[in-house]
Amino acid sequence: MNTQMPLIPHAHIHGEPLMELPLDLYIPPDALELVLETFQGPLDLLLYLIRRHNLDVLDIPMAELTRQYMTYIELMQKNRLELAADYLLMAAVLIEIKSRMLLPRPPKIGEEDSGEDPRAELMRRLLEYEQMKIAAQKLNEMPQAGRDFEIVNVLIETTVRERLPEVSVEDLRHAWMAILARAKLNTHHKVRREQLSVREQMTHVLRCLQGGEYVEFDRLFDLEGGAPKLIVTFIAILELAKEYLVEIQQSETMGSIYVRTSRAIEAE
Amino acid sequence: MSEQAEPLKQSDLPAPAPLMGEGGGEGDNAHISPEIRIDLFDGKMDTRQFKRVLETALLTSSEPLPVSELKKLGDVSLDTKQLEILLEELAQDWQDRGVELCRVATGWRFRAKPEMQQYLDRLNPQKPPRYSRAVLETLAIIAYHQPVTRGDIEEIRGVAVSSQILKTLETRGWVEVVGTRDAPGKPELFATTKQLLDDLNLRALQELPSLQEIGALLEQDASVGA
Amino acid sequence: MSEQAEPLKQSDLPAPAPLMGEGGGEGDNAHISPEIRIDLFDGKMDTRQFKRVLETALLTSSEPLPVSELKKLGDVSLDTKQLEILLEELAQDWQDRGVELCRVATGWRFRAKPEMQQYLDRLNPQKPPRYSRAVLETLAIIAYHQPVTRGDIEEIRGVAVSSQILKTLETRGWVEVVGTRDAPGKPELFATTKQLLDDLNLRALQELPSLQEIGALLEQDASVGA
Repeated sequence: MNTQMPLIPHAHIHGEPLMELPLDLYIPPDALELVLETFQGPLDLLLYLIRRHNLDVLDIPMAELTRQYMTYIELMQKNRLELAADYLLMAAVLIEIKSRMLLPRPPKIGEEDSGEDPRAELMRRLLEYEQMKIAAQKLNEMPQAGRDFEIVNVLIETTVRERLPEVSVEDLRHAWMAILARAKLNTHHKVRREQLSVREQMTHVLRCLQGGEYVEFDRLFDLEGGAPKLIVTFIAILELAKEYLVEIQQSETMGSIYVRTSRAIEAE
Repeated sequence: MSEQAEPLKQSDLPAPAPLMGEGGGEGDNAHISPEIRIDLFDGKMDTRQFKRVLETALLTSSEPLPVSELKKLGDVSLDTKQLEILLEELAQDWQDRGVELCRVATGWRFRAKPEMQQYLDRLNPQKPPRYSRAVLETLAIIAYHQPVTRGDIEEIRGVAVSSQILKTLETRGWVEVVGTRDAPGKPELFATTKQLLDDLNLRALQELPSLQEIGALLEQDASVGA
Repeated sequence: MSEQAEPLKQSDLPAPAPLMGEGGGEGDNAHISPEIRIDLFDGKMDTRQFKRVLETALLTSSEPLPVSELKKLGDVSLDTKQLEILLEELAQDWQDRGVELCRVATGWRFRAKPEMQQYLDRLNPQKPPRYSRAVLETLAIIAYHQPVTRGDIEEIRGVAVSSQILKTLETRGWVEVVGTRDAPGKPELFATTKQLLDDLNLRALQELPSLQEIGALLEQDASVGA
């Protein structure tokens, strides 16, 4: 192919004539989409062009690079591929740099960018991007958990003995104080302060009567418990009767007294 | 431990694995039966390397590995019996460690020995759960006012008492129905149980802080607060 | 108690652990420094047992365990240095196996050696998805330039960075928002996590390939290309 080319340089790079057309410039249109996907953006495309054509990042031939870049852009546009705005923006940047390089440098007027290479910013960005591009590759080459090595994973059979909440006497005291505190706020509600032992005994008596049968009055008393216990039990039975929780019967004077729950009466 | 992988379900009973080898447990494959060594040793992977691969696969798998799967690890094909001999050897190599190799219904797996649990628990001490205020107040009311109906509790607390609260206390065995009140709807009467006393380490309800005492404390609080 | 799994052999109690065992496998604690042995050996748990517990905890933990956690495993208190000596010994005990003990960013953990992967892949041929170049470049920029805003990343890459890319990295737990920059719009600042380091089996960010190294490659590339 080369041999059929006229020996007229296509371009001059660094004063060297470029005799060869970049062979990889032609891309079949249907592959363009792929090409677009391959590049991560205009910087990536520029880097590719630079590396592909052995251009020097630190001394970019702007005319050549711009031409190559524009060829891609035009190709893509011709094929109606939707180009990200970033690509078009880069085209503008390249053209601007190129034109600034063509202009004779204005004599220093104390401008901030006077004397600076118009390509400097582009070169900095290209190098920075390339560095990250390589860093990304290197990161990807590092062994990754789950992909390149496995984490050890030995079972522990946590014998899930279910943890039940603990309650202390203190907790109950606090709960009760909270109730009292609230009760004080609405004074019409009266919270009785009673002998707990009576309450407990009421429950005990109710349990004894749970069968629904009549139970002999005497048998509700625990003779071992001493006098206080007997009194408490007696008060408890009275209290239960007052609350209509039990029914007390005596069929004849001095006869046995029987007690049963109101529920048992209901069942009859 | 934290959110340990996925829970593994193993539905069935294990096949008791016969023990092989004399259990001296020195080098990795010191007691491999010679036939297997020869079978495997065709230049690709020797038994020592194969056992190393087996061990690694079993240590890294979150599920038990069936023998059929484990066979895939070898470069040469092994029959089930050969593989099981190697697995049993491996189990034996591990027998003095805190982790053991077991055969379960769905395959082979490593697991921590139960006796290690006490140490491993030190890494993630769980805070015991707490009952809600509603549950505690309900319990207090039942304890101090028993026998009480749900209505009574609601009246004292000033809010509705959900069935869930009573259910919680009943399930815990701290509260039970001891009768019904002779009133419309025959409301159930709740009382506390012996179990509650046991769990609170009390001999009788009277050992609970007396209401008088609490009342006094409250007065104090109120005056301090005022 | 034990539901299904039946250990091949199980001593119910923690083995009384002879001081210098004939050792299963690699001779568990043959090279423990004598001072530590004395320190630990106060009748509660000897070093052999402690190393067994350490090993078990590390084998069963789904996350790397920091030294501060590992200290809780002992009956007696160990200082960091003593513990690290034991961990190094444990690592050494394992060096010929398919699994190795490593120190990573958040602590110590066992992992299968990468060379085992070829075998393990036979069991589970599904590979986690490879990340796109866009994701990897974004990750690299965050790793090397952190903390950075999305704008910074876009500036370096020269293209818009989709939310999806950042989302992917955040979901993986490799990247997180660590604050906002004091600039209009209060852009979020992204940084990499310890999880990333753990997943790459690294202890610190400095263990990533250095930019100098990458820079050198760049020059090389250029000169090779030229």
